[in-house]
Amino acid sequence: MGVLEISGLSVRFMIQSGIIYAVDSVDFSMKPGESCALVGESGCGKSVLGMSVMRLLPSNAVVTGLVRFQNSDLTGLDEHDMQQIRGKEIAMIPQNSAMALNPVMKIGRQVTESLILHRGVSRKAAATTAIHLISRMGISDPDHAMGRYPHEFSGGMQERILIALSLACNPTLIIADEPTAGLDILIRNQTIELLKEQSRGKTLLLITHDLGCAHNLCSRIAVMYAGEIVESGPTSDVLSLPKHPYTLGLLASLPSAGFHPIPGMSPSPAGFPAGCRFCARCQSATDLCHTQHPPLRIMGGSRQVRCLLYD
Amino acid sequence: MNKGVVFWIGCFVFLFYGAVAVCAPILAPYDPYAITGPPLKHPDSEHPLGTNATGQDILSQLIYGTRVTLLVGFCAAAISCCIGTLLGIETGYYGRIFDEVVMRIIDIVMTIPLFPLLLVLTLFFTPGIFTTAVLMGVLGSTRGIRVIRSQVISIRHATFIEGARAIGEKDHQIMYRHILPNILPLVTVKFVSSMQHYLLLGVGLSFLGLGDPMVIDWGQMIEQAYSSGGFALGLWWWLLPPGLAVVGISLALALLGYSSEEIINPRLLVNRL
Amino acid sequence: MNTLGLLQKCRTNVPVFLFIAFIIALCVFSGCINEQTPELPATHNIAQPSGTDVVIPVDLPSDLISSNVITKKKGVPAGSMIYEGLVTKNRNGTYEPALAQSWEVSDDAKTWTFHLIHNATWHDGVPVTSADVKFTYDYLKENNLTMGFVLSDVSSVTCPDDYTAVFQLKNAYSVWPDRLAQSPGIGVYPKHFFENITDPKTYKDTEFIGTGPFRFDKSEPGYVRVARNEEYHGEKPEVSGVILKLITNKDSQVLALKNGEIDVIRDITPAVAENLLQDPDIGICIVPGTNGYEMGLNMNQYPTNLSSFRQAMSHTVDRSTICDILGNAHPTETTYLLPEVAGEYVNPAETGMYNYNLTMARDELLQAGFFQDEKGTLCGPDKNPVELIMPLGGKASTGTVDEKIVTVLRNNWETLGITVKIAKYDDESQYRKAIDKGHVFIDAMPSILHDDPDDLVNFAVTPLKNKNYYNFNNAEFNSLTDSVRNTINKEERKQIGYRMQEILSEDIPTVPICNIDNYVAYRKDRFTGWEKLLEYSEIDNPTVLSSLRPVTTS
Amino acid sequence: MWGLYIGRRLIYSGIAFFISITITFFILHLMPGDYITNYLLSLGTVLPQETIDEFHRQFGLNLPLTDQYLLYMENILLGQWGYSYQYSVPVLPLILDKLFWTLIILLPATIMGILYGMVLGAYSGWNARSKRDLSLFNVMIIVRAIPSYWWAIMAILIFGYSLSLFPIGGYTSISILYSGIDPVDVLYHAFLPIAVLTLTITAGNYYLMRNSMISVIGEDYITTARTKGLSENSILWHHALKNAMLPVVTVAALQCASIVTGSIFVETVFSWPGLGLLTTEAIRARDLPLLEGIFLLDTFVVIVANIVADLLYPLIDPRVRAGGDE
Repeated sequence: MGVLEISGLSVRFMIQSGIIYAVDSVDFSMKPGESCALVGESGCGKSVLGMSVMRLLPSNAVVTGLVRFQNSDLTGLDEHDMQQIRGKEIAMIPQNSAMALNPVMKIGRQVTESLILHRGVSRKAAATTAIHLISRMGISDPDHAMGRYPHEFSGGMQERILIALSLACNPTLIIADEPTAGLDILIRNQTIELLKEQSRGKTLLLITHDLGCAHNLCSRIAVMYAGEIVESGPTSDVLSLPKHPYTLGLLASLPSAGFHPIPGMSPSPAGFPAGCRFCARCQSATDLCHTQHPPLRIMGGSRQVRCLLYD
Repeated sequence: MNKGVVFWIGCFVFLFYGAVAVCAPILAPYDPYAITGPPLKHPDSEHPLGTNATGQDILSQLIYGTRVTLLVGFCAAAISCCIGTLLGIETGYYGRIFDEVVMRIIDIVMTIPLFPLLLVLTLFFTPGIFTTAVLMGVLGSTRGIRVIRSQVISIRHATFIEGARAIGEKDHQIMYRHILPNILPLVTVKFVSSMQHYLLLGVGLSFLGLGDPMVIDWGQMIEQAYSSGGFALGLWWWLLPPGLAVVGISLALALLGYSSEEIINPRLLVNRL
Repeated sequence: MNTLGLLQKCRTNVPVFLFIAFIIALCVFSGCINEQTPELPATHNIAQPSGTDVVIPVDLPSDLISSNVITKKKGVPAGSMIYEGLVTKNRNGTYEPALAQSWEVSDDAKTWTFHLIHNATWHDGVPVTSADVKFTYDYLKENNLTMGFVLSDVSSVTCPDDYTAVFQLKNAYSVWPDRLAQSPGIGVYPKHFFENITDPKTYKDTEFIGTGPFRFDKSEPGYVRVARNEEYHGEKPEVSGVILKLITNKDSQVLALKNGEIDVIRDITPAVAENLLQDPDIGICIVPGTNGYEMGLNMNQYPTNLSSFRQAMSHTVDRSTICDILGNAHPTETTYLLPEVAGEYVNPAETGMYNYNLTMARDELLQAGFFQDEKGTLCGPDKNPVELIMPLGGKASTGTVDEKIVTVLRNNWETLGITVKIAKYDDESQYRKAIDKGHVFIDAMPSILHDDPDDLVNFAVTPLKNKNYYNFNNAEFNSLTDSVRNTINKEERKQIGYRMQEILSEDIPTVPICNIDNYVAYRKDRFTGWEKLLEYSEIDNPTVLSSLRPVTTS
Repeated sequence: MWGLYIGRRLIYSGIAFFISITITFFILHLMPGDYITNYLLSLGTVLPQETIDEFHRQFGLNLPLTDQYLLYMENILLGQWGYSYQYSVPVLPLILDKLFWTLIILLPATIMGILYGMVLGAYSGWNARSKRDLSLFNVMIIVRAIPSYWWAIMAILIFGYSLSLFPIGGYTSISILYSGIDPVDVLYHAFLPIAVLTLTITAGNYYLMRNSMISVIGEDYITTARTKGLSENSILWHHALKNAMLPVVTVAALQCASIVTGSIFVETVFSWPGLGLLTTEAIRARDLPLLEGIFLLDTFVVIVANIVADLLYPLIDPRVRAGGDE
């Protein structure tokens, strides 16, 4: 029985110029303790997927499909019940940016906030927990750090604090949205290590465009392209012998592999072509690819691919 | 959404006033200066808005008043925007000493109470349309300079600017070919909103009796009606028309300003979470 | 643009439209209300003055009271309820005793002897003696207080006894009491009070000890009260006191009168007066000819320096239209004295010679070498279009009467092809400079100042002032002004006056336009006896106020 | 660091202060027309030149301008603001008296205006584009588009006269002469002016606050707060509000600065003889010492307000505190 089961999830944005198909009938599930990566280039809808699990999409987003978390359907919950789950059951490590932490609020307060809210503990108790938490994140002089403001910390430190406050209530599911974005290589590796040890035993959904990061953290990987999952399976298998041309392309575009970027652009989410959404950029595309939209087919070794080449 | 419609309403009303101002001679039933009836005549078929204490037709005065009132607002806004943009770009682009000097001067000017100063200076150079417009424009330009400057600073190091510099374009080419187009939307919005501001200020000045005696404007009409106890005695047609006219144009400009600000600053159109 | 958005828009705009509608409705509604309900609105929330105090509005904070009256106009008989002078003068041109009961003049009109009344006391009980009169003169002179200029003709004051003061003048002055009584006149100040005040300019007076029918009571923010002087030597006022209330704009003053917050208001337009009359409790008193308006011509500037041009201009003043517009004006037909007040001094030969006749004016212009070009613009002998500069401002601009006059003149002159330029000056001295550079100006004369040939000095060039506003300088006229000063015999003065008027009518430095009645509205449900206004046009005149009788309400 | 920052601010302000009063001094003294000429002319008489000269001598107006300036500066440093020509009383007490009356209407109006402006602005910014927001916003646009003098005139005519709910002007009712000053009565007279001023000030702040709140909503830390499961209200109160207030604070400070002459129109219409009316009167009468006094005070207030803003800002925004005054 999975912790998180997403079935037929679609997210559409209503904007003046029309409709944006951000996520298109995605099926996806995670077992307890499993760590899974959602990779794909920016704009492929992976972050939206994460946000739709948190139910934090803008008002003009229309969500259809099911998101079941521990057998309760999140899409059905009202805002108040959802607030009970956010931060407590499902935590999110937001994309790191200068503004991810409230610039005019002391770190301590920001970390303890959710503790006080969800655990109903006193400020004092919360503070001690928070200090412990922060020190676990490897921040020197934690109790001093509690009284300081975000701008007094480096990017890496801020990221650690973000991780800390998401782990505060020791949630079942952690959604990490681009935790390593905008960090230099050294800090990046440290952060990944930190995440690895902190998320041990928890269910981790990692949203990233960084295959390396995914490789280090996750046992399973799902590649998204243009709003749908095009390939998924155990990380090692997928990365060692990718099946979908897009995955191939991604790997080829890595610096280590000689940096051969995929030609062309991903189609506009305002209206996808009838056939395979990747065929425009696909070397091995046949005429059929342009007309027929490939289904996600199960392969051996718990792998799934959405490509007509494997018919 | 709401924005577009509001914008067009604003535009329409503003253009309407503009048209009235331009076609005043055609529209006005009488010469606004000529005495065309008995003083303080009730509105009737020949004087749709009655006459004032001198026996001049109020409708005609209202129509001609549109010219001056709009003109003052427009000139003042134009002047202050030109100064603002020019100095704003120069200071923002060059920075350093020049910037420092200008900014300090502005700081000092801003410590002088502007409205009394405006009154004093208007009397200093005897009251007149253009005196008023220029004074308001110059004194009011300080804020504009700051806004534009900060905008310029924010894009000064943008890649396309650096690029232009890299291919060796002259400073002034960069300023007016590359930077100006980028801040133009901001300037236009500033222009609209400051036009509203100056228009009201101008009317206010002539309401305080600092109007140009050679012309008719709404402020003086209000002042006349008000200072001679007109309204108290139910001579409403004397005071209301100019007042409502002022409110109308100011409202139109306000709508125009806000909606166009939303257009250039999409941040104001957030989607609620 | 989806239907959702449309719906939203419609809903959101409803309150806005309602709001606008509401505002406009209120405006119009209030307008109509005012229009239809002349009866005064409920005044339950307005505190009525207790006792029988008269409440008078003042326009400016500085008019309320000035802390050192002795340096100010407020301290002179014309403007003060607290202080008195030796004599006062009413609009019939007759002098009335104040602190002096009688006076005589030497034949050379240089020595003036005043006999003071015996029972006058200062507000603090000290009796008034001639020493106070002498002191006042010396004090003003020593400290060169602003008001001292009134006594600039005096060489010395002597006190033969306690109740006689003798003014010795530098040169003859046949209407010297006039100088003491008005425009602005000069008060008498208590010696025992001021002699130990060394710095009157900055001294802050709080007692205001005078001799007048009212004594200073108290001054509160926005109000000043003077109480009846129980020991007054003359006729004691019947009102218990007078309250000055500061209301800075006319509209509010009118409203205040209707609400019964104030008892009287002056300088209202006939239209306003007419409307106020609908209120049964409000009466109107029309004080005839308080202000005379003239069209002054600058004789130093082309074209107004040409007597032919001035001649022509004198026929371009459409008095009847002007008077129709003003509503409270009468055409002035004489050269320059004002008939009602100047009485027999007016030269009958000179009346009615400035009749309005544009064709006549045009002909005279053509004779003088002016012509109209194809566009109808009037060009001078020098072939250049005629343009007249007309400064506005100064005294005349009170109540914007001059603006109305100018509007009419402008229309007339433009039919002659003359272009008119108008510039407005809020500042008296600026205005005076401007009229020296301009061509035409409208000036207003309080007619009470112009009831004697002596006042024609305004047109003369004297040692005292080397120029007048008209730049009119006529040797004979100047000498006549001297002789009118020296002459005491009324008949002779009259003849000199006639001659002076002839000269004026030939040279035309100015064209009389009209003189204006002052409409005063008062609440007749509170006081009667406002008729005295006809003699002393001002509502704050002590004589007027002390003659008021409270209406006894059951 | 912190002390240095304050020190620099103070010194700099001092310099700015003296430069600006110098400018005003010269403008005022070069203004055409002078008091005594006007006054004597207003007496309707021909004035002998020596009277004028004497006056000029008394007030040192015969000296060359530079000497007058030096004298003026000296006097200011000695705290002597001179005597008003019109009122011939010391300028400072006169101004302070009028200031008191102006503050009676302007202080409550400014405070309430800023308060309401912020609250409403925050509210409708937080609910941006909702129906309530939009209608509030449009109403505020209208309120702001109507000039204060028009509001004032309408208020007098409707509530003062037609409905006679409120007095039509002045500080107090006449009872002050008999029963002394009565705060309730003053408040009753001040109500309409305060209302009108509040209305206009509110609209201005509302607009600012709304914009800044809207831009705050877009920030990442709001999302972060949401991921913690905070309720909308606690996000608004603990995270959004403080950030949104930052830009408004400076403006608010400057509004307090305009306090001195901010109410000229309202005072004129409501015949509320405060500093605004005093100013216009002094300008017309060319009462130089009084004018200088008013400008001096006003400039001083503006500068103080600026300093206060500069000192206040770091307290609410830690980033500035660290960065000094850059």
